[in-house]
Amino acid sequence: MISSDMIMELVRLILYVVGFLTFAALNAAYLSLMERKIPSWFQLRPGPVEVGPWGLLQPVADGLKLLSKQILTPQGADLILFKLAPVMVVVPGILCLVTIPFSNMIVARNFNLGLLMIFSFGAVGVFAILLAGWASNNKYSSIAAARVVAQNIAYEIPMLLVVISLVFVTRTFNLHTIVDQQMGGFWHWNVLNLKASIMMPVAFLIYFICMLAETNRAPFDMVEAESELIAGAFTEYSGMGFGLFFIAEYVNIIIGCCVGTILFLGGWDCPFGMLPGLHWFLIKMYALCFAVIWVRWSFPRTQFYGLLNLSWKILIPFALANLVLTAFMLKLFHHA
Amino acid sequence: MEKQVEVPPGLIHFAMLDDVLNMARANSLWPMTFGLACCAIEMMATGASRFDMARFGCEVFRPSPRQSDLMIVCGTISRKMAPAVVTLYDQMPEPKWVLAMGNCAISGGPFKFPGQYGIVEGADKLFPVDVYVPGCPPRPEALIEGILKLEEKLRGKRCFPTVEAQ
Amino acid sequence: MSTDAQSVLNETFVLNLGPQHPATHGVLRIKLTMDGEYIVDADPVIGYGHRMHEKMGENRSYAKFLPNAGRMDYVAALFNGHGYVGAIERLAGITVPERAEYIRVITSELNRLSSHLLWLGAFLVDLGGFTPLLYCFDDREQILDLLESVTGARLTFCYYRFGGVCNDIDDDFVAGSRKFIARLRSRMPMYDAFVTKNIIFRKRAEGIGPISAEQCRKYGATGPVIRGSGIAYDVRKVEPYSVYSKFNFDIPVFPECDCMARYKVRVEEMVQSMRIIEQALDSLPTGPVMAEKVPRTLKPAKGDCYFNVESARGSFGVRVVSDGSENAYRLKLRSPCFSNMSLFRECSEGMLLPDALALLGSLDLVIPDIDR
Amino acid sequence: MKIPALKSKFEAIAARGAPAPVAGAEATAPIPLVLDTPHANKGIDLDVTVPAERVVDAAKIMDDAKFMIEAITGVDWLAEHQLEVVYDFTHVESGERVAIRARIPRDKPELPTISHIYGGANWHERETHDFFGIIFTGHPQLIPLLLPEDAKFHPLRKDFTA
Repeated sequence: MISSDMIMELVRLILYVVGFLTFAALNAAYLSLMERKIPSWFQLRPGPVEVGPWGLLQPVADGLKLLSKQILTPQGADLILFKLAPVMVVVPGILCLVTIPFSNMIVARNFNLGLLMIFSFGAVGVFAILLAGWASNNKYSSIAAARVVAQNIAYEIPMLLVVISLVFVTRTFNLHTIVDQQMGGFWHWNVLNLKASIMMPVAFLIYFICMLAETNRAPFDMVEAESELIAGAFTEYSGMGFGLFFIAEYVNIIIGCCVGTILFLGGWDCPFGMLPGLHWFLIKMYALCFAVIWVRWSFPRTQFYGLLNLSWKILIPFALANLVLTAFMLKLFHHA
Repeated sequence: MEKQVEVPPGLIHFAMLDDVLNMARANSLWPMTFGLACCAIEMMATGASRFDMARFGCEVFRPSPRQSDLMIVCGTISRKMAPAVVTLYDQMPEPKWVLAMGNCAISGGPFKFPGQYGIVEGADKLFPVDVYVPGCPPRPEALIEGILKLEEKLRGKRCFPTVEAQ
Repeated sequence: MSTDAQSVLNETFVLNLGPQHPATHGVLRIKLTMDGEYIVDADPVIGYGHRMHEKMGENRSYAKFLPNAGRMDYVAALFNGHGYVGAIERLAGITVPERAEYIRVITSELNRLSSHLLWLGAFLVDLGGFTPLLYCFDDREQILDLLESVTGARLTFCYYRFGGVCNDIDDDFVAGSRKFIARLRSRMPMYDAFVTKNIIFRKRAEGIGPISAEQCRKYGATGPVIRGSGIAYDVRKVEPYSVYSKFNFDIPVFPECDCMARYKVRVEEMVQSMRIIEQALDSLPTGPVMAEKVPRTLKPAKGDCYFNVESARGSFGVRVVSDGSENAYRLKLRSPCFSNMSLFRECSEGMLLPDALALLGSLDLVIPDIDR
Repeated sequence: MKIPALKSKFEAIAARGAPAPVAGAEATAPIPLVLDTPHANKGIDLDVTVPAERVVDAAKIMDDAKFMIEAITGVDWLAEHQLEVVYDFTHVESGERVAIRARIPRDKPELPTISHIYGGANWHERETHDFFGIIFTGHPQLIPLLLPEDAKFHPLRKDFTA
């Protein structure tokens, strides 16, 4: 009994899958180019310019080269886990994209629990890096694997606390609804929703810091601490195995920035209440991505204990305070 | 270390695909972060603002040999270091290239004398070398020219103009 | 790490850091015995860059060894040249014309600036910040342009000769040096704002890697390491060589003994170097730059002597033993990095790996200088 | 400033220990030999020659006077069939330099270590061992430092051929 609805649904599904894969791959490729171009502007140099016009073919060349590289498996590595880890790190990242509303119309699946789904899939990536580090049979990778678990657990907590306090305000996990609530200009956005909690800007800052840490970006790049652990958990990966980690890193950044845009910056809403749409969403998201890259090239790496101290001694107390304050203010002023 | 796996030659060759792949490889030579001696400083200078290797897409210095395509042997290889250098070469995945930077990596340079006990007289005593860049140390321009020569070797033709000496 | 915590986790493993590792600046290898991320024992294994300089000093004539001097500590090559020619001049009793000494001081101090700039960038790379390196290299290239115009080399300078220098400096060089100093002066506040005041940098450098004054004495650590531990030992002041006694400059000393103190010493030294260069340029005498009657083949009389210069990394010493022939009988090169590095094992005990790498970076090591 | 006081201390070493007769060596200078040397010509202020077994005492004198260890090196006197070990010390405040020399026969190149007094001597002694094959008795880790781990040769000996 194949109804036309089911066929339409199938077509829609395939279109979205193809679309998301393209989106993820293109973003990873061109963010990696931006990762090389943007710092080159900070650093008084031209950056990649010779490969294609303005260096635009650079990611293509890199991708093709990585695809055609030999894939080495180190002796003593856990074969199955070693090969599984790069896949495991990319798949949840792309799955998260399913529930993100890019505009009023463009959303693959409008779940009621979209926010929860993103955070639960986001947690899987950590295990993939843990597996990669452990399966590589390399001491540097093992240290990096141990670090990534400690780091992600430490930063998951303040991040979720911030998100919970936000959910208090929005009263839904549905990302589409969350954006809808913020429509009508930047003063309606959650980041400036001082009526709900006067600590909202702080909450956004905590979210941004946690996002940097969760995506293992500098100054919290303990996993790939280049001057300490060679290439961290990815030391033994060659060719596209490494390429997948590379893609996953940028996909995770994209998701982090998407969620930040949706939760705090009003999604596809225009700051001045005109012409809402996909373009505003992308502008906000890429602005956040730019900030991520900016931070990376401006700061040295923190120490590991500094990182944990920041989470447990500063971010978690602030996030908790924010949670309590939000709950209190909601009860007091909004009779929730 | 692990045995080097011989990469079997393809049964069928696609000329077009090979061209494209070689073009991609030539434009994405990721060198290994690997400094042996004096020349390493000039290698750093080549990556820095004035000369900027990044223009040609080869500034991605990978600290792990597994992710690098190009080994720039920049400096003297001592006999104590030689096994480690060979290991690093073996750890790099195919296809890989070696650029011998400076006289020491070419022939032992100023440290070669009768009765020497400490150095390997040239990187090509240990593994095949694709491009030799002479100098002690070579200027950054020379290293960039060496990388362009390697691109030329990969693609079979040169896509950047040569500058005639004045 | 406290002792009871160590007894609970009494499981150590050996981590081989190097010889190819991004933090070791070359071919240093450290055999680390680790307890988690804490270092129980760090045994540096050196010699991967051993290039037989001392053997070469014995089997070639004095003049033929000159290029070697620039290839030991190649980041600060002129100091090695200065130390070497100074020792031979002392042995053979050659007096150097005053203009040549002034030129030596100017070029040496420019070299010190370039070396410290390189260190500043490399130290930040060790701590995970890449961008400052590019700014430091930008400034460093200006110095290299100046030095290239007189020495003909960018890195491994071989400029000093027995009895003077091989090229006289011209007005362009003098003007260029003044212009460069003005430029670097204007950029120092930028480095201060972006590096010294950076909170992450401060957290990573302050209180990290303590080296006591007593340890410095027992291990012979010199240069910014000993001055970062509160001892004002600088060969330029304590036993002035060349014409350093004619200039007015301070020896920066910081008593905190940590990485931050060593960082501050080097930054302050850059300021002092600029002062010295300006004074030397102002009072540059005229005259020849090469002593007359220096024989083509030197044959110093039997005997030995010792000569020290303050290199960018510490006290660089040369002990020459002559048997009256045209080759040195024995040429001992005392490199500052060797002594500074030997401290590492004692100091890194119980440190975290990233902190130990910060300590390693703050020692400013040039590996072929250690291995010679 | 401290040099006269040091001089008498070094002379006291000789009073306590008679010079060891060196078999097969040519006539050597009386030990210890304490020489004032002009700093401007020699680069050192005091040139001391002590018997090989007294280097530890000499190092203690240097340590008490708060001198810093600068370097340890060897010289191969092939014609005299002897090896000389030179210890360089510097005072960090006054800049005075003292060189302590000890001569040992080439057949039995043994000398007590001073690495328990000066930690930095550890590496210098290992280097001297590498280059000259001088055995520092009591040294905690006398394995090749600059040469490969399995090196059996001593390149700076005058009769070395690769």
